[in-house]
Amino acid sequence: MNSLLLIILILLGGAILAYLSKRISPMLSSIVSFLAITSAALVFFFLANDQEIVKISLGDFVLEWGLNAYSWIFGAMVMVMATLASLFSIFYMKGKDRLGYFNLNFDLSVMAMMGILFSLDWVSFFIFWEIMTWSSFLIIVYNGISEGKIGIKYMIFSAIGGYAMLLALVVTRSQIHSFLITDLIHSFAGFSGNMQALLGLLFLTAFGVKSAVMPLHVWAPRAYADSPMSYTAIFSGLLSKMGIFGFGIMLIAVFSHSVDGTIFVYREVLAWLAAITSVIATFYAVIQTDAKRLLAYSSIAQLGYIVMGLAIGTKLAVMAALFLAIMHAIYKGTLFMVVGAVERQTGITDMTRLGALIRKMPWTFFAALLSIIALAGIPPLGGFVGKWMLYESLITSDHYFLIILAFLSSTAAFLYSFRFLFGIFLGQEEKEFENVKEVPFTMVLPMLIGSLLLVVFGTFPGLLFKPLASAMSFLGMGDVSWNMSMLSNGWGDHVDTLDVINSVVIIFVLVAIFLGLKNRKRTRYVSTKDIHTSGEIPTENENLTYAVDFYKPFERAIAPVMKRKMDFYYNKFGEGLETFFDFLRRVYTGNGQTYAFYVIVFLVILIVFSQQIFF
Amino acid sequence: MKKLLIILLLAVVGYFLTVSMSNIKFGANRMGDLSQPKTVGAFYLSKTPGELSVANVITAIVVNYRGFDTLGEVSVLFLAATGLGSILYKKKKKGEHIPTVNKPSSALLQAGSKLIFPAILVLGAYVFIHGHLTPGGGFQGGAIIATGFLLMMMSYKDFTMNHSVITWVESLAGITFASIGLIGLIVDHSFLENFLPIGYINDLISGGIIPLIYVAVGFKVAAELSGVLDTLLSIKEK
Amino acid sequence: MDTIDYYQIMSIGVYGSAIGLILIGLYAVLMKKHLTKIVIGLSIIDAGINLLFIAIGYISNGTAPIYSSQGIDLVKTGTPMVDPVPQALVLTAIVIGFGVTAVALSLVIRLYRHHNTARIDQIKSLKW
Amino acid sequence: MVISPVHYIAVPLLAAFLMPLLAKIHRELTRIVPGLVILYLGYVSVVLMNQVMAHGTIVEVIAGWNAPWGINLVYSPFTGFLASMMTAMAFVIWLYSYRFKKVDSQPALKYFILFMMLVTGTIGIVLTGDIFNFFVFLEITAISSYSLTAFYRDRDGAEAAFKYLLIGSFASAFILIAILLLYTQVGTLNMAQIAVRMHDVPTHMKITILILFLVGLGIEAEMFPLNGWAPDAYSQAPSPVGVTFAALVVKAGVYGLIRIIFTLFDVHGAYEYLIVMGAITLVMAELAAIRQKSLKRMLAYSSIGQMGVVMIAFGIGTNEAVFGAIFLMFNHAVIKGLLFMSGSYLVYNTPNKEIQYLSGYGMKMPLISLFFSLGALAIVGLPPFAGFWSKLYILIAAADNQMIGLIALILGVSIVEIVYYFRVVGRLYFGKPSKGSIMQKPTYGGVIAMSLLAIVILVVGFYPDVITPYIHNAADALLDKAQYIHSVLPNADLSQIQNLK
Amino acid sequence: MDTNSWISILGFIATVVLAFTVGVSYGGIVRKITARIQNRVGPPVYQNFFDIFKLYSKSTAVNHGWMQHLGPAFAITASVTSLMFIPVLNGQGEFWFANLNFKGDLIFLLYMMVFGSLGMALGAGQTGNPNSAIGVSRGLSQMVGYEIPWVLALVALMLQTKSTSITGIMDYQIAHGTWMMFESPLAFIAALMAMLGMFHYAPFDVTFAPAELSSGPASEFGGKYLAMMMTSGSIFAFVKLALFVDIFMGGASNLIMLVVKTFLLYMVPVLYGIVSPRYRTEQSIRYFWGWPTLIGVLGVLYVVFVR
Repeated sequence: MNSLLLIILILLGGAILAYLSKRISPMLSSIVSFLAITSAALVFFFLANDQEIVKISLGDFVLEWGLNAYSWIFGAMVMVMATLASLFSIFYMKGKDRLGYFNLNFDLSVMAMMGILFSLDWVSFFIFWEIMTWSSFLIIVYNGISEGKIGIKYMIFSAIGGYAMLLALVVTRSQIHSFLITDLIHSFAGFSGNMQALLGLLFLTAFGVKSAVMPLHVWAPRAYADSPMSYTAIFSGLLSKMGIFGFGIMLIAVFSHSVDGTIFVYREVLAWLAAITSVIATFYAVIQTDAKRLLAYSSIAQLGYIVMGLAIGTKLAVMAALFLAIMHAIYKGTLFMVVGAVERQTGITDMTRLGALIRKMPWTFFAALLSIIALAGIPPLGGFVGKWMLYESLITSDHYFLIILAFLSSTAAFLYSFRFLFGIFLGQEEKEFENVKEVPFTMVLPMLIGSLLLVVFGTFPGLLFKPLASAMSFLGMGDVSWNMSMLSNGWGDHVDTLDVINSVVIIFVLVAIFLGLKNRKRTRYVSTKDIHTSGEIPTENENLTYAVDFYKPFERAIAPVMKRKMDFYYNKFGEGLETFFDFLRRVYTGNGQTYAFYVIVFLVILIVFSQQIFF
Repeated sequence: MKKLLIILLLAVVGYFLTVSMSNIKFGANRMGDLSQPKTVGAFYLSKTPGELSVANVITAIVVNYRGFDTLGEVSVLFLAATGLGSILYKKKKKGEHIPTVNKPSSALLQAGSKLIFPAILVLGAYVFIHGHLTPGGGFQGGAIIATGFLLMMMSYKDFTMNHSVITWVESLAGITFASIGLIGLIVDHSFLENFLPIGYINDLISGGIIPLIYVAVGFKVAAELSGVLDTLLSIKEK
Repeated sequence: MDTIDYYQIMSIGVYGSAIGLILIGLYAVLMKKHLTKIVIGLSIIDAGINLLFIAIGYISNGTAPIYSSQGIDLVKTGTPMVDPVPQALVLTAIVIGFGVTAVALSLVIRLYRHHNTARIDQIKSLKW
Repeated sequence: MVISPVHYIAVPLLAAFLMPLLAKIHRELTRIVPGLVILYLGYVSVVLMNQVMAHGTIVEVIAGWNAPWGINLVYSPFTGFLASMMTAMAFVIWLYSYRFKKVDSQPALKYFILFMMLVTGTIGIVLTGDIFNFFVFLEITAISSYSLTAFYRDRDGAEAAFKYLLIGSFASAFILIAILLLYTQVGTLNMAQIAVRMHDVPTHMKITILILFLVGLGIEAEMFPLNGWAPDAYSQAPSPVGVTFAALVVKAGVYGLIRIIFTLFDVHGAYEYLIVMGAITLVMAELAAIRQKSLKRMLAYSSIGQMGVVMIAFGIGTNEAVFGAIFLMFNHAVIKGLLFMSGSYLVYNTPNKEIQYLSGYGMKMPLISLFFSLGALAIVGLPPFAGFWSKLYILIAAADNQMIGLIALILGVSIVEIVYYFRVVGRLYFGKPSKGSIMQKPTYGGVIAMSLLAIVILVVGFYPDVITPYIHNAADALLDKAQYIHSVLPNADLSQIQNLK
Repeated sequence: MDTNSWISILGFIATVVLAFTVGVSYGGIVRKITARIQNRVGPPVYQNFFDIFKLYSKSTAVNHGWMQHLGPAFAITASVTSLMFIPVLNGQGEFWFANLNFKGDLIFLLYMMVFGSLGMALGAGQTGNPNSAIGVSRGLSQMVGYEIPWVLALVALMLQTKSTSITGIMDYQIAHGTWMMFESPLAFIAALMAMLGMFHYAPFDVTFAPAELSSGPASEFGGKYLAMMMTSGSIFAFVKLALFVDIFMGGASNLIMLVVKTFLLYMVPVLYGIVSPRYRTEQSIRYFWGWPTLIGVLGVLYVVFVR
């Protein structure tokens, strides 16, 4: 049997089985879901190859699925992270209602993502795209937070994106009479300027929604934050990458065949939008008090970098973007799992109330620490590699002001990175969390695997460069040179990650040895109340926690930028529309005679204009 | 203001209808040559005597050529009666009788009604039995019979229609119509097709199934109209 | 030529009254507030249309389309018969009109029961 | 007895006349007999569809008079498809309405008679090849609809029915005048014959007649601004009747409209008229729907909106577009049926059938909520459900005709649609049901009916090829005017027939 | 291990010692100068060495967990690693202080320097002292402020020299026989203004603000931890100065030049600080996003359009 079809069927079957097995035991449902994803992953890694083509004839359309270097890299990312997330999910979701419903949609989302990656034609692409949309919608409303408004917002924006894509693809078909993605790639350059502009705009809108680019991002923060965390791990980590996947196809493969002015403008505008997105989102992340929201905004910011890289479109930039995309999937997945673990153990994710969990959940903290280091882009972990390449590509391609925005955003990212670690794991102990324990092993394991991957890819980025290079040459960027641990830019500057990691590790080990030698005598492990307070002994109830308005000064400094959220304008717009609709529907007055009157009026209009309408 | 607007609108509609009708010359012969009929009217006029032996062409059209319409028409009546019954349905207590009129009518009317009622029934029956020969037919006859019942209902405070009988009559009449049609389908492969000898024109027994159907229609119409009147009249004023 | 004038006058009379009936009916439906009057208006429209139907079937000097004796030869008699089809159609239309009127009246009764009024502009609990 | 299209009409009529007598034998028979009759019609559909697919259009002559002299029924791939679809939907609705609400035997008898006649009427509209017969069936449909709308004898039902009747009477008046004028011009009532002779009719008369038809049938097809009655009737009629309206009655109206435009007339501008009016209908209906508080009313507006899309697609008039339109008609029947059925159970006991009381019903009524969600996903055209394919076909057809603005309009309105459907779906799946909300346990018939529809949605969604061959033939049959005329009138002169699309 | 390796390791140790010595001495000199200006006698210049060695010799009694240990370790690791990647003296022949400098990339260095701050911040965070948290919050916020003009200045340099590595920029200066501070003066001014923030002297000393926060992040550290923090601070000071000298002032060809240039440079924030009051955090952020940023932008535009 064809392994691609097998993967989709395993996931689909897993979804249905998970739904049904809930009747036997809720736990079983989660386990079934995990097993389905794991076996799909095994099939993907050991059986799937790019020789396989699935052709399904549906209606008048032929759906074609296949695997290529570009989709393989995304597929590998999806399969690994989805496996981790579903493993995490088993205990995270234990004891919650409607697990069948949850696991059904979880598996369907994963299936849809794999489907998107396998699609060689736009119809199957769109089908899976929309399956992904509604299955994720159903999970967003699963938690039932905020009266469904966020679900609707998500759905509206997804619909805008989805329908933009639908419009684009039917227009494409009317031009080239084919739904194959490769056909679009080859014939795009031959389209008229207006057609290029239209299609470009539509496709970019479509993918922009999922990757939360500036004016289309408002659904994302709450949607990420309000879903169950085991799902957000793939929602933020992977679903958004489908937008990136699409951007990759569009910006690299399709647009590169066109040197038209509009497309160039699109690229620049998109890059700027992405940069602004990342700055604003970072600012919002900084002022959040809820860990989930913080990570949600952070995701938007990170996606901004990735889109920026793709929009710039030089080899280095694309490589950086794709590398960052993978890194983001890993560390953001891990971080959302961390928040999930904290939420499961303490019941809250409010950073103003949490504190000092490092003492209770050291492994979780360890995973969080590594992921945060990667997120902040600090060497030597994986995040740095991506960021470095991105900055180098920006500067070598003369985007000197974009680099400032990128730097601003990534510097401000240190603020929330610290806030996240500090708010949850460090700081003062809180009484209500005295009895918190570390999460079970099956939850720790995926987080640790995630952080391990970050270390590995930070040291040997070449492990990823290799498939990325072949993916990029598949997309038509020609040969891309890469090195196992050497980063280099177009001006001939290098960073050797192996050197970096060597020196960091050696120095760190030396310092640690020194510390250990120095510290032979056992020190007393004291509570966080036992601190320097200028001679005063704090009482039990004294509040020593500095958590509320953590970055107040910063907030004050950036206040002019934060005055109005984009949300505000959308809400106003929505209200205006609804008022208008309300006004319009008053034509249905409820009086039967009025309706009769309309009929006569309509008749008279037709009579009067009959010569104009019919001939 | 609204009145003016509506009058204006209606003026446009009226003008429109007038202009349309002005193209259709009143009294002009649009049927064309009867010997080589091009229009249905001409066809019916020329074929009826020979092929159906029915004197009244309209009856031939209503019952045979366009018998399907008539079946629908009968159903419409049936539906109207049923719908009326369902809309005005009220659970009756056993033995309860709602009088049609509050005051008993005068003795003269009562006596006169009694006298004239059988005559009306006979007239109605005559009209639908001779539907294929003379003007009139099932619908007209049925309507006449229903007026007889209306007269009785208005004259006598405690005149009641037997609902069971009405049901039986209308059902059987309807079934007859439909069955005759289906027999035609079975015998001659065409619904409502004549399968009886057509006889001679202007005989009472002629035209094959046409008189049969018209009698059934007559009964049905009579029963349904009476039923409708009964339902409408038996509503208690608030 | 007298005959032609006669038919023109007739056409104005017959068509005019039919169209007039339709318009009167429409006016009643659109302007009258009482439900029963509206139903009457609908009936008047029907009547107008039926009249129009009969009118278009008429042929100058035509007789009723009923054969009076056996074996009549149409061509020989010289007196044309009017078009029978519109008459047959009118028969159907009348019956249908009756059915609609009956249902309408029953609805009027229902509405009056529930709303205690028969003014159409006061019966609009369903709107928008 | 040879199976023939006339069974669609004759058998239910016979059964309807029989039912008052059967009711005297056993009360349950009044409920069972319609089901059996419709089941039989289903059998007829299967047999006839196979014949049609193999040998082409069947023309059934009534009373032995060949066209154009007598009335005939035309069972083409198109009409046959619609009739079969209506039969199937009628069966499902029968299952659903079987003991839907506890009513006395007498109203139950009347309900089922009216329901069966409604089905007969709509199928008759589709099958008949005679314009006046078309009118008669339209009236059968109309009168049974009026009666059924007011079936619960409550205040709002009667109001809705009266509005429906008022506007419906206008429709029949206009259509009647149109038929009258048409008869004076062509001297025949047979549609094929009319189509042949239409060429000789003066243009201004053509337009006059067309306008009257368009207004009259526009009312039945729920075209804005002629559709004031529709939301009221949909929402106040008993739920199975609401389903019937959406699945059968409005389809018949649209059928009439397109039969007039596609086959009878050869007037320029009619297709564009369809597109424009369809677009206006779509926009107005969907905009009205988004603010509805009552679930059934929302569904009603949504239904109107979908009919707008159908009209647009027919107006585009190419083979793909017509294919998409017929597909959408089918999908709409199935999906809106499911939505009405499940929606009715959801709001069964809520005050004013309002959406806001539905919080948390997903937990209390999991199956019904699942059905509703499935319907919602399908109706807005999300893959992999049935609604997606029809939407895709229509959009492709529009794109092939360079109607990008139109596509944008349809999609933009679809977003509105998504908003109000997902509002409900979202509400179903969160929160807790308020205290005192009583869940109505669905009947077995209802569950079976909804399951059948859900299965159809899934099957067509995953494998549209089960239905597309029929729809392809249907589209071809509708567009091929000459073929239609030829099958009815084998000797007709086809040289003057204009095919505008 | 061959000889070269041993030499590199010796060179590495020598660099660390040099950086440490210079950094700590400058600290002492600053204390002395401050005292003089404030009309005090002040501690001896070598006081800081004493302090550090004394602190190293102390043992610790209490701890708040392993992050507190790791914090200073991170800091030292970061500072020493950064030092490794900086060309202390220009010219490739000087193997004593060469280390890994040919791989020293500006962007990498920017991030490496943050690593130290973050480690310290985390260590401070675990102690649970609110003063530390406040200090960290302020420090990080302020960093967002001064990074902008600083990066703008660097971007101007990179664009002009078409290189992102420090050696590349130095080679450019040698090849053109000029200093970057004259080549793109606007960038230099912007960088200089940013540097005021980097050294955390007044008016940008809210982070440690001894009187307010009991020296902020460091308040819970004592003994060797404090010593390590001071060590890393000193090395960082040297790293920043050396970097500045390398990219703006043509580097130093020998140790004397190095000391002179760095000292002169160091005096800028010191002297500016001594006469300044303390800015609030948002004030300093606004300050950095005001004139320095504008000058930086002009500097970039100057490079792009004029050069």
